Amino acid sequence: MDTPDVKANEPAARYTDPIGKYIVIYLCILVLAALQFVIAYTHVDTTAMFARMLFVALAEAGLALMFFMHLWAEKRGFLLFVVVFTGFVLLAMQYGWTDSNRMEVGAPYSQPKTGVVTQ
Amino acid sequence: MHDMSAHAHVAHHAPPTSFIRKHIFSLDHKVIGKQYYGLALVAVLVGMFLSWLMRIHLGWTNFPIPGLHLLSSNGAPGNLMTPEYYLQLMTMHATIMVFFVLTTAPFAAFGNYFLPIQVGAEDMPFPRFNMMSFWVTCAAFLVLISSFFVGEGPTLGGWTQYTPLSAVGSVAGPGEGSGVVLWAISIGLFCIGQLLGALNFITTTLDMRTKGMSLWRLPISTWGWFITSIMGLTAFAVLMPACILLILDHVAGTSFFVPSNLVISDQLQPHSGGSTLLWQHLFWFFGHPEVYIAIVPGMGIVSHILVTNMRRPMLSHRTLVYSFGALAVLSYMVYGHHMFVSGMNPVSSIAFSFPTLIITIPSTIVVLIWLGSLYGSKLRINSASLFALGFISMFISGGVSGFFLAQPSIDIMLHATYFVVGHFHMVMGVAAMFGIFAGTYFWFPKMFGRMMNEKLGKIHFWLTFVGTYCIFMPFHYLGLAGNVRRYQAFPADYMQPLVPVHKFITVAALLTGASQLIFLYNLIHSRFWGEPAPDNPWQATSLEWSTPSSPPPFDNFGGKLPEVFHDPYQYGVEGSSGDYVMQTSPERIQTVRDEA
Amino acid sequence: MSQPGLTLEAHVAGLITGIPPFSVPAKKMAIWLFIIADAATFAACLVAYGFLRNGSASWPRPFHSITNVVLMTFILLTSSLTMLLGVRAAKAGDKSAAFRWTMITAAGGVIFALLHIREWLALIGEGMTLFHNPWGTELFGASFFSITGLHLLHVTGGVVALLAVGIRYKSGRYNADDLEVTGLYWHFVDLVWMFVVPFVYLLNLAH
Amino acid sequence: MAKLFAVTIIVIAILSAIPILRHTWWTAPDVSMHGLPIDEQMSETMAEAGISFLASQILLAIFIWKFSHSKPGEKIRTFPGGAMTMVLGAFLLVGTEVLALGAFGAKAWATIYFTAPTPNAMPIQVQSGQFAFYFRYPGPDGKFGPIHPDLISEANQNFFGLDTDHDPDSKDDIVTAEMAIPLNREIHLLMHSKDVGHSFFVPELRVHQDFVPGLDLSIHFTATKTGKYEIVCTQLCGLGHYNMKAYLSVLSQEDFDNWLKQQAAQQ
Ligand code: HEA
Ligand code: HEA
Ligand code: CUA
Ligand SMILES: [Cu+2]
Repeated sequence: MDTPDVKANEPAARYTDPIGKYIVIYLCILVLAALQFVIAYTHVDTTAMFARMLFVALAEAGLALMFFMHLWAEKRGFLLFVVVFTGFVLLAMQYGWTDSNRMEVGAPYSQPKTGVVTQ
Repeated sequence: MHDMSAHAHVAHHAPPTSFIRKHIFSLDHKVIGKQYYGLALVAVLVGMFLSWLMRIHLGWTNFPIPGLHLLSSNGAPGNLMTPEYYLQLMTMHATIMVFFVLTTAPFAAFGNYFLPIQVGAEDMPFPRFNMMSFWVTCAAFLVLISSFFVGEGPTLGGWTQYTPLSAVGSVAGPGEGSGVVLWAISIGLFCIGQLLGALNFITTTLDMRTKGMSLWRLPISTWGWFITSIMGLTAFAVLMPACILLILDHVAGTSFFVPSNLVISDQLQPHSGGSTLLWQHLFWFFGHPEVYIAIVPGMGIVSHILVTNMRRPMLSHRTLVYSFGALAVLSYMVYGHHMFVSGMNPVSSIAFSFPTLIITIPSTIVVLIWLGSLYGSKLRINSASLFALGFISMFISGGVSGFFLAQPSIDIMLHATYFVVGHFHMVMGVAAMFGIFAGTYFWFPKMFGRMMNEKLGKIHFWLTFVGTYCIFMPFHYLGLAGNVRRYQAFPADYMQPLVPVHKFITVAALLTGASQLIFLYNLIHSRFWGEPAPDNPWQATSLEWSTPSSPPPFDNFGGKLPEVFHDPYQYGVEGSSGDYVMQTSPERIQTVRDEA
Repeated sequence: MSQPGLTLEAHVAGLITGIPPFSVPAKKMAIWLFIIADAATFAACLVAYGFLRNGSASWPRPFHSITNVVLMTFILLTSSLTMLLGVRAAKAGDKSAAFRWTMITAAGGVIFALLHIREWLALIGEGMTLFHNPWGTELFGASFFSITGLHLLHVTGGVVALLAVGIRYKSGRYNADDLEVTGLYWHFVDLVWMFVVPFVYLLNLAH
Repeated sequence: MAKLFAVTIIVIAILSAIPILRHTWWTAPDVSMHGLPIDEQMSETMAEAGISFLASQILLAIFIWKFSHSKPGEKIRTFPGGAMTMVLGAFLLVGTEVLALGAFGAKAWATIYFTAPTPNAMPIQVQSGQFAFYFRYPGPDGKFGPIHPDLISEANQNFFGLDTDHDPDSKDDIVTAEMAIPLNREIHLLMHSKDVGHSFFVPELRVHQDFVPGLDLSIHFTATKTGKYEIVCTQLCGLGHYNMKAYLSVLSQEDFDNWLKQQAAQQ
């Protein structure tokens, strides 16, 4: 019998895009990176700044992932696997934040302070 | 049959000639699998030995164990174990068992040996990574063991190493010095080793399958290893930085996990700003997937063995695989169930409790599929199938006790008691171990070319099955009565009446432990003097039984990769070779299909 | 299953072959898996940092100038582009161009690392160590050095990989696919930096 | 062999259940106001899990018994309904079972942890350290003096790091090594650890809460029966972990007042 379908084994991402496309993406990423620096100089509170920066960083990373790393050109199944799996794991890591908030305010169910003072 | 050159672009290496390449730094997945098995065997003997010492101490606290001072003159002056030495042994017992036995044997050892063969590959795509994976794991084991001999001995913080106890150093008492650092280095190395292994397992399963081997034609054991390696990929990747931060806290004076204003041994500690809950979140984010990493390969192995011995396909192969997948997904969402009363936000407890309860559904499906497949089967009883059936029984017992712990309201009474110890020994210390035993009796002929002694195997099974129930069932009762774990003695008034139960458990543990020597004898004796094994002693269908010899030749299939024509478990059909048709047989048959 | 044989097995096994479901060859698959694991590692570090920063009463904001980090970011992002051009050339069979671009990328990595080390030394000169700094909350130094250190380690590893693979590619031992795989890793290092810059530097900018 | 195995499984399952049914070893009787839902939750779970446990073990045994002795020519058979039965069974039976219990359990948990103590709850502070608990009562002024970590010293017997010379609130604070509480009075327990993690576990009171270094936690409970109980530490805290315990006396109001006076006199 003949060998397995060799074509099917070949990667979908073929790196044949025109250089111009890469440069456009590169410029987009540069602009987004610059945007982060701009956000850093706006006067908003840390939480809002964090949220904006996260948003921009995700956009940047998305561009890099899809076009620099050619995920967009891979099979959709692979794209979904990488994005959904990684996203899920990273999301599952976020369970702890409420405990971080409690580091300062103490437990949500303890009203009176016990009187520990920090020198 | 098609030519191997189809796969020539990956991992084609010639058989080694030198002794070192053949047996030590071997690139052959089969040798590496055996090396992992050997490592697990050494580790389990150490771990079991430690558990004997612990048990003797718990039953008869003032009984001097002859010769114990030779092991550690500080830890056991006059052969009497000190409280800290008990905890040190306990920590080492757990670490060795969880990491170096339960992750290595069912996953790395059997997986390495059989996953490439079951998918019909010559080897893994990255044999060098594979070799490194083993040697890094081996180094991790040596680092861990070395802590017995360095400084004040191994760490006493338990396998969970809760901070700040584990992060502040020797001020917190003996067993918190170099032992912790060695522990963290060892576990960090272990993570690297398993990451390398996981890369190989996943790529082998996805890219190295032979012609005709679609994903749904993979045996369930392969699915078990595959899903486990996906879990391992991210779980170990989180534990490793956590260990590095712990080491920094310990030696570099940082305070990631140590809060401000601690007064230990009347000294105000220099640390500030860290969080102990952060360590718990990071550890359990790894820790819970880890326990499924320990059980899913066992489930796969047991399914594989059961099918062969039931002489019929599973009720539904696919449902089993989907359930494994569901376990893997859910295992990332439940980790906080270890922290219900640990000071975690009590709202999170509810958020973690429901996924934990839901995880019983896929587990139940797995158990019911096994039971339903038994119905109407033509069950063969041999050592392997006995252990596989024992696995089911043990998994039910241990799983049901997990169902109590999953509810925070009940966990108030059961957390940190022997109920938890009973729970996890049932699922992990026994069920998963039974997976290893079943795998050993089943695959030994293929791995070593000789049959194991069935009679000894059955004696071993009976003693172990009854013995482990005698050890671990009473743990649940102790827990209900409020017996706290990680105690080297039970001075509390209400625990005193429970000591006789501990004595009973100790006797059972020693007897059960002793009966493992039968297994050891069987293993060694059969290795050299067992009856020569035929190529397919169990009349099984999957690819590992179609290799041209036992053990398989260097390239597994003797120069010709097999071609696969059937679903993995074509039992109960009229084939030319009897009631089964091998995956490689080009015979036309009416496929035995599952429905769901 | 009910009775054996609901369907007649299609005998032509070619209908179902062992084609990789993602059509991603082994090496590329392996690097992607490594990237996923590494993403979890970095995420764990960043989450730990955020957890502690969020839980601290005050957090130092000692960075006055962004010149250095802008420069570093620009160099790293640009090195991603040169990497891409290298891989593209390799895929098109232009060996010497591929080699040249790869070396340029490696040079970008070296410059990045040198700038980074210079910055570290400056901070250490200001009195910042792993467990102490002149601005208060001690965890600042610990988290800064551990996160940027981990990243620097990746850059260093990347440079070594680029040099090794590049040279072997030139000598013909490695092919374009190997270069592509190295490139994927390099882009990932770049991608991580996109998160390190805002969270570790920009959020701690003095106002 | 198979029959013997089947019988063994059944015998083990039944033997395992007997101590549970006979309560040979069982949770200590509840003496708390909030414990009832916990105990109900426990017995519900025990009943449902017990039935599941026995049913699945016995089913396993029966199948092993029946299907291990097939004759050579016999055909294999399929469970009625195939895998669908199993999946549906798991989802419907176990699914509803766990979700129902989960909902009730969540409610029980919420009544304990999501409620604030009543304003007239009596505040008591507990500090855990290697390897002892210390308790502090605010004294007549009803106020706890501040804690100075740098003053904490076992050697000087200043367990809480109080500065009685400078802090007026600290002067009348009563520090004890045993805990006593009045009957039927809500207690607001303020918990902190001075060194590593510990835990506060009183089985009879259905109270179990870890001390988290660096985090002030509090719990509240009411005892409904006089008696002497034990507080044990359940979080691994070092070599003395096994021996870290204290007594908790639940006294009538009168006895409690006397006890507190006595303790105050000893300060
Ligand atoms: C192989 C390892 C393994 C496995 C598979 C499991 C499986 C489960 N575990 Fe376990 N667990 C551990 C290893 C494991 N665990 C370890 C090591 C610890 C302690 C760590 C430490 O603190 O040191 C622990 C601790 C632990 C805790 C924390 C206890 C505490 O510290 O207070 C909890 C709480 O929810 C829990 C729950 C569960 C649940 C719900 C399952 C479920 O997946 C079980 C599902 C299975 C079944 C339910 C059985 C089959 C089903 C039926 C027969 C049908 C009918 C049954 C019912 C309706 C109940 N486990
Ligand atoms: C896989 C995990 C595993 C295994 C197998 C065991 C096996 C045993 N354990 Fe272990 N144990 C743990 C994991 C395990 N344990 C963990 C995680 C803890 C928690 C520690 C902590 O609190 O931090 C613990 C704690 C623990 C305690 C509680 C300590 C305390 O809280 O104070 C006790 C007490 O009796 C105990 C006893 C035993 C006994 C008697 C055995 C055995 O001796 C039972 C008899 C042996 C067997 C049934 C099989 C042995 C297998 C083979 C001989 C061959 C296998 C083949 C190959 C690997 C190739 N263990
Ligand atoms: Cu305090 Cu254990
Ligand atoms: Cu868990």
